[in-house]
Amino acid sequence: MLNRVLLLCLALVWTVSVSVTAQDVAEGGIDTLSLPLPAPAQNVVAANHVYDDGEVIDVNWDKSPDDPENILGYIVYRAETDGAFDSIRTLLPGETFFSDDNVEDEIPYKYQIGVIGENGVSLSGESELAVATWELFNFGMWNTFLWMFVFCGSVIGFIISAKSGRKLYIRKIGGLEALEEAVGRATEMGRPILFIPGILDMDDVQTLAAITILGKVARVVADYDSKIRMPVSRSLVLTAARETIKESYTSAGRPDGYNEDMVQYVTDEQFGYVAAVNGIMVREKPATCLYLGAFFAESLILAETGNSIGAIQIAGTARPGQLPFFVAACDYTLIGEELFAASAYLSEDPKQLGSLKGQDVGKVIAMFGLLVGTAAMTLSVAWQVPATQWILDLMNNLFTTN
Amino acid sequence: MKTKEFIVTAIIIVVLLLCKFVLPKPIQFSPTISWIVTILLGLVFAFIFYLTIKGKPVERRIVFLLVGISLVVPFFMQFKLPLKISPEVQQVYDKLASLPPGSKVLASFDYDPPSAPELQPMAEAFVKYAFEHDIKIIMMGLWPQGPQQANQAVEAAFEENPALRDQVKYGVDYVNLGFQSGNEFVVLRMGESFKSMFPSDLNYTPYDSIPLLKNVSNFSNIDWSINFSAGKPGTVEWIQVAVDRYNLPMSAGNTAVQAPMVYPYLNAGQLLGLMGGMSGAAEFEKLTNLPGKATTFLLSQTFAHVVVILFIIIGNVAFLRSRKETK
Amino acid sequence: METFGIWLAALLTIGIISFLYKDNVLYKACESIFVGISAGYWFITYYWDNLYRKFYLGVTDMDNPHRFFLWIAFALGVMMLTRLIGKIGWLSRWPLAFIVGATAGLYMMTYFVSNAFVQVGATIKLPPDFGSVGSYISFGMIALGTFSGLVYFFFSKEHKGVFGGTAKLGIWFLMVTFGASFGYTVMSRMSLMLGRLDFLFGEWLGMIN
Amino acid sequence: MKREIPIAITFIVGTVFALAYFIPREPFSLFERQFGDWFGIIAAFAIWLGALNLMKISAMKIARKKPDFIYASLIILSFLVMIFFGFYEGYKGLFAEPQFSYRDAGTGFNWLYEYVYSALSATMFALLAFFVASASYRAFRARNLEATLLLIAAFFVMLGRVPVGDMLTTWMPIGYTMSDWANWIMSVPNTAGQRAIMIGIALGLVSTSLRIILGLERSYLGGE
Repeated sequence: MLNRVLLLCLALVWTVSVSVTAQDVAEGGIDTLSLPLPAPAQNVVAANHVYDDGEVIDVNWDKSPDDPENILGYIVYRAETDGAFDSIRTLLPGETFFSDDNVEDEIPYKYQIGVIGENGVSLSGESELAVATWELFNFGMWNTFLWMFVFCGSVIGFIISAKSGRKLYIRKIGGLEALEEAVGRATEMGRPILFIPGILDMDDVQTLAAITILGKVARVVADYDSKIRMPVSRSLVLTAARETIKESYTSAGRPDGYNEDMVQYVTDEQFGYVAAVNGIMVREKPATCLYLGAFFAESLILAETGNSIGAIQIAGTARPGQLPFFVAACDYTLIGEELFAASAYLSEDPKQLGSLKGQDVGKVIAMFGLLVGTAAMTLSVAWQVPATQWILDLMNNLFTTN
Repeated sequence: MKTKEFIVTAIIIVVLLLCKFVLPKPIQFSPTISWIVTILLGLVFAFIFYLTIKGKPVERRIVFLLVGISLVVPFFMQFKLPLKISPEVQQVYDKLASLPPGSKVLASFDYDPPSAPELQPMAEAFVKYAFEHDIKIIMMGLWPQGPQQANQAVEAAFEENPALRDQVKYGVDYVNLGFQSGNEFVVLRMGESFKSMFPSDLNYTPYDSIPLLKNVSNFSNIDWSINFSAGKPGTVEWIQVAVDRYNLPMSAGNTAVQAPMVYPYLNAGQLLGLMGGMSGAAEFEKLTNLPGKATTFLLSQTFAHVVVILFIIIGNVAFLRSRKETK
Repeated sequence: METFGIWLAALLTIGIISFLYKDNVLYKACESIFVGISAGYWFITYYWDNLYRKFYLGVTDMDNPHRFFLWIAFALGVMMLTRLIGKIGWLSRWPLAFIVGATAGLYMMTYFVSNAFVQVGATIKLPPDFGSVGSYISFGMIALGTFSGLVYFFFSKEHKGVFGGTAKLGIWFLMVTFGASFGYTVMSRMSLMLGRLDFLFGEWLGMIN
Repeated sequence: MKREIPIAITFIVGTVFALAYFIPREPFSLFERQFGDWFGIIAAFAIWLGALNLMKISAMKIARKKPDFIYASLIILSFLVMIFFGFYEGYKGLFAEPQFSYRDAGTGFNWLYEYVYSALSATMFALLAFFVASASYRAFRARNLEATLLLIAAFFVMLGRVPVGDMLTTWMPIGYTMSDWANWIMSVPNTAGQRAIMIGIALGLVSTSLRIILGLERSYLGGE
């Protein structure tokens, strides 16, 4: 039943559009006698847009020779296999490309381009039929997938091998070695530890890294029975940080030592937050300040104020722009990747350390790519060694997105 | 102590009120006076240098005061400065100048008033140039205040060149889509369809009834894009999503803080040209031949840089000397 | 109202700048107003942009085939509020777990592609203006700097011998990078102050031409 | 159960979102596009927690008559004023003809934004200019070779970005003046250093994300 109604509708549309098109052509035809039409567009090509959900057909054509002086624009016409052409879009002069995202998948369409002149429309030839097909997997990204697979595989592989008892060597990381000592000092002096997790929300991985480090720091704090102060600028961070500290106190066997007010929300606004943190620093004089997470302009204010109250400061961020100020004003700075390594390193859990080894595999891949790529490039450019060209092409294929 | 503070406050208020109501305006120094002021500033630095080397470093407040003075004084001076164009800015300009009339440009204003001193001059020069060369602009913002900054830039262009007011039509030559929250996810969805992210423009006109947007469904219909960015979300997010996934040709204007982080993308060709900070803005103003605020402030900027460098040098000379003595 | 606004803004501007002299009453007042106003600003922005525009308009839009999903987000948001009720506060871990998982999954890919994968590829690609000896040296130096920088971050080996030397070279490159960042930061900060001074001396006092 | 379900949620959501990158087909492509909305909605609920926390702390200060209770009441007052205008004008604009937004020029909310919020935040931001200068005078010392390199690079960049740098080096051959050096530093060593940092960060980020998805990092979920 439905099919019949549809057919009927189609037939109706077809009749109407045929008559309309016929009129257009007829009018154009009459006008041609007196005034010339613009030259038509050429080489209309329609093709499936690859690696999508079967939603788009791309149409390309060559400009009309009269573009842009003597034309008013283009019209894109579309038809199904045996159907009539419908105008689906009007474009401005200068366009040579149209993405038709209003297609049903698995239905073939053909396209035609009309050039609008003062006196009517001149039509191009028809394109070949094109079908929008969907693909389940974006094979254009095979190399990304490959490297991701190798990298994640090696991270997981090292974690498993660490679990089975293999000893893994990780070099000392200065700032992290100092962390326990810094907490200890605060305990001795009877002053709190200030923990600033950056100013971004939980949807930034630096904040996630900061929160996982917080877990380890809070554990040491709970063991030493010292105090931690943590003003935050995001409500979600507030929630996560409270859970984290609570868990650390519980696992240290002192759930009664935990207090909700250790973490406090200030405001989402960057400098409102910094102003308040400055106040806390000056009033409560923490012995140790930890700035770990995503920092922006506030890094300088925080580090300077921390300096003026004589606190031990350890900073870590993956924002290169803020690193100079931390490097200049803090005792230790975790640069970029070291921030992400910190929580694994601090946990001394072999499984976690395994993931650091995995990171190193990633670096080896990158370094290998750099080394082979530059060597091949040098040979092929400087001495025109022909054999290196294919290595170069291979490297380019391996490290280029489409 | 209290009386001293009271006196300081009173003096500041009186001076400010005098400036507001009594002083003839605007103030401009003649070249001779400009030189004298500059030389006086130099002498103050020489004195600080002497004090620091003698082991009596000056107070923080003196440093603050000096910075303040060297930023303000050049406002009233009239030195002409030659300016060299850096290749990154040239690239932005070349890209813009190569666009044929009628091209559609997507401009994202991802900043707020605090960063406007650096980015607004770029935006104004860009908008003016585009209007004068019949380049169509589609404006939007990933920051809530971005679209207002865009409107200000348009207003500035009209004020500068009143003829444009009649020539340039909203909806035909430019459109302001407004702000949409969601950071890079906004960009991601624009990759599929602009309309799904911006059902209407800033004035609540439906997307489909705006003539300029008739043929714009997603990035594939955009000829070039420019992004004025002061942080996150900004240029990096645009590159990660719009450039890397949807191949949008893009240039950017950044605050100077952000600029160094963007250079690797520039070198990788993910970004076509970059204007960094106020000096980048001044260079762009020079290229487009539309001098504005950035050109005016270049002198203050120069003074400020020299002052910071002098402070570093003074601090380090004293430091090296004291180290030598302890050895 | 505009004149009043400009005077108020000027007063607040001076109030904040007065902190440079000393912490004082005016500064503390400005700071508190700032905290309150900004918290309110974000509260309202979240409300209208997210709860109203994204959620309410989303679920009432009958053309939106995915409006069902928004209810999931709404439910997760409500779970967030269970923190206010002590007993079932642990339910707030669900939305947290959702956000953390989604963030991890999403950024894992975008960062891997844009920041690692493409950057390696770009380093071994010829720059467009390639040809002169100078450009070759630049090309080589970028590759060398990136390589040695990566060696610095390597965790599995002590920084000793040739390896240590390369790591040292890497930290030199990093330091030059930080220097460049520092220089640009100075430029940026000065520009921002210029903006404020322009407001005070230009817009408010009218002294600048 | 209190921990298992969240861990399972993290694992499933994380895996699906990561895989969605390679799968253009719905519903995978949809998840990624919708996450922004979801996150926004959840965050809009969460900010209630933050706002209530701020109010609670300020109110406690007032109740205990701490010396700075005036400032605490200023916080509450300005918060409420902003909220009032935001809601009142937001709803008024919704039902007005033509519609307007609480953020439009001419509203009280925008007035507060422009003359109070912007003025304060821009000035706070601008204070950094002074802190930078004082830090240069006191903190940036050529203690060792690394610090010296940092300072030299900063010197070239700062001078090269303003005309005075070129004016001081006019005696150098063309193409070797200060601004050229600055350009070179930016586009060669800076690019190399940034790239090393970026690659490192990306790898660290992926491995951290992987640990989170696999449930190895879960302290943020709290205990039983």
